[in-house]
Amino acid sequence: MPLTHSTAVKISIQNQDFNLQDEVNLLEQDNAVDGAVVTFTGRVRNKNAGLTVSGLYLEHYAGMTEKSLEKIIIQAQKRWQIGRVAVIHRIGQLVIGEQIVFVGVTSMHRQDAFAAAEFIMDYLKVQAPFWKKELTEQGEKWLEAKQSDSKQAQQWDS
Amino acid sequence: MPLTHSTAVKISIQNQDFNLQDEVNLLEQDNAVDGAVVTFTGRVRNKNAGLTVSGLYLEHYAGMTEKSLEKIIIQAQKRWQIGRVAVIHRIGQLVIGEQIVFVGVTSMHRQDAFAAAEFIMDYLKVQAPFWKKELTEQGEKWLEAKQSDSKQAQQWDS
Amino acid sequence: MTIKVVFFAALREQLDCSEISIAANEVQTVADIKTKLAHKNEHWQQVFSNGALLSAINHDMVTSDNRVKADDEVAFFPPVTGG
Amino acid sequence: MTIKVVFFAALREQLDCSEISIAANEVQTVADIKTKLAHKNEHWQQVFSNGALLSAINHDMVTSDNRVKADDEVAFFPPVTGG
Repeated sequence: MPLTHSTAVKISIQNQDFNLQDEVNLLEQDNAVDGAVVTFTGRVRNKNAGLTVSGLYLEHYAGMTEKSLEKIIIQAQKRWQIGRVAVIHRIGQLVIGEQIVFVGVTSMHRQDAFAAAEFIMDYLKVQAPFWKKELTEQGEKWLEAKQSDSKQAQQWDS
Repeated sequence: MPLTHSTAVKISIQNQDFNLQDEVNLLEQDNAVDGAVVTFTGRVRNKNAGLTVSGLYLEHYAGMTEKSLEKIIIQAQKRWQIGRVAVIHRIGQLVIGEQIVFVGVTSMHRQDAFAAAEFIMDYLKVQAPFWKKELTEQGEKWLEAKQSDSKQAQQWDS
Repeated sequence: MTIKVVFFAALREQLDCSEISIAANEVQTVADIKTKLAHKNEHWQQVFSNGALLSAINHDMVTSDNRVKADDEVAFFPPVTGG
Repeated sequence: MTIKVVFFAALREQLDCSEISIAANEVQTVADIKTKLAHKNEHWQQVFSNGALLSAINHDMVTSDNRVKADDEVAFFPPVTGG
């Protein structure tokens, strides 16, 4: 579905994988003013807290997820001059190396695109209701939230 | 060509387009430690300094381009804990909306990937020997360097 | 006149319950709901003694002193770990 | 015993020249080369009066007081505009 200027924000919570080039093309479709696109992609790592991880299970709170992401994006739009934004987060079962999350931001100015993409990721990490359960050699284990993530999000207030 | 740990840097000056998903997959191939990937993509805009632009011609100084990009990447590797880096810059004739430049950085920590990718772009803008000639409604015109780009690069020194 | 209360992730597994309904006239705030749930039995009491739990009303993150009313959807869950 | 001097982008077009060879024993620094080139004729003099021009020796950006020697490749070009 093409993004128009009135629908400059795409939020998708999905099981299936995404393709970076397709997402960036969508962000830039009929959008010749924004010369800069910054993306963040998070992948399933093979280690966490010293344990070998074989995969992840991702749960979310449908409805609140979308609402919290919308609020984060609106904050970013107020802070920086950005064009379009896409946030994709996968849920369900994922294996090592698979893509988990995508944030893409376009702008006329690369500084704004970099800042907004990092801001959205930092707030997604502490405000969007997703939970990861790791499948490790010692069985299933819900991930603990990291204090470093809270600090990282708080940095934007200073 | 797969990137190995001993060849964690890819620099490519090329005429042909690139595919973001392919580049990110290459950066993450056999690289299960780096869960974060940040990319920057620059595209040909339709306007510059009030003139409608129909396309670009990109020239570079072969040999010096690669050397200058290597030096920038080494600086980034010293400053941040990053994994792999890819820089692709297209040369020759490009039309509106086409991809010009790609910077991709992987890391265990998203902050490092964001900072390094932005740093590499900021220095590429002022140190890598590329020149753009714009094809506008008023004919061909070499782009003037922007002072804002010099200031942006100098910021990293403070 | 009820309030729908939902639980997620580790909390849902610990309680072995994803949703519960409580009478709206028995509680005024999120804290009241927590207290009421903790009084169900020793296990629930222990689970709700976790000070790190977060709460939301109608999909907005709130603190314990926020007021609740009939037909609200109140959620409790552990700190989030997405991204 | 020569030095290869190369020009790029707008500078190359203004000079209508992409490469020139000069005797190594006639110059000691990048500034010497610039002065020598500017003395070719009025047009080159005007083009090289542009203070914004950048220079490189063997693919490394340098300033005008850098020394040059035989077999060096010296480049002059306008401020870069890639990315």
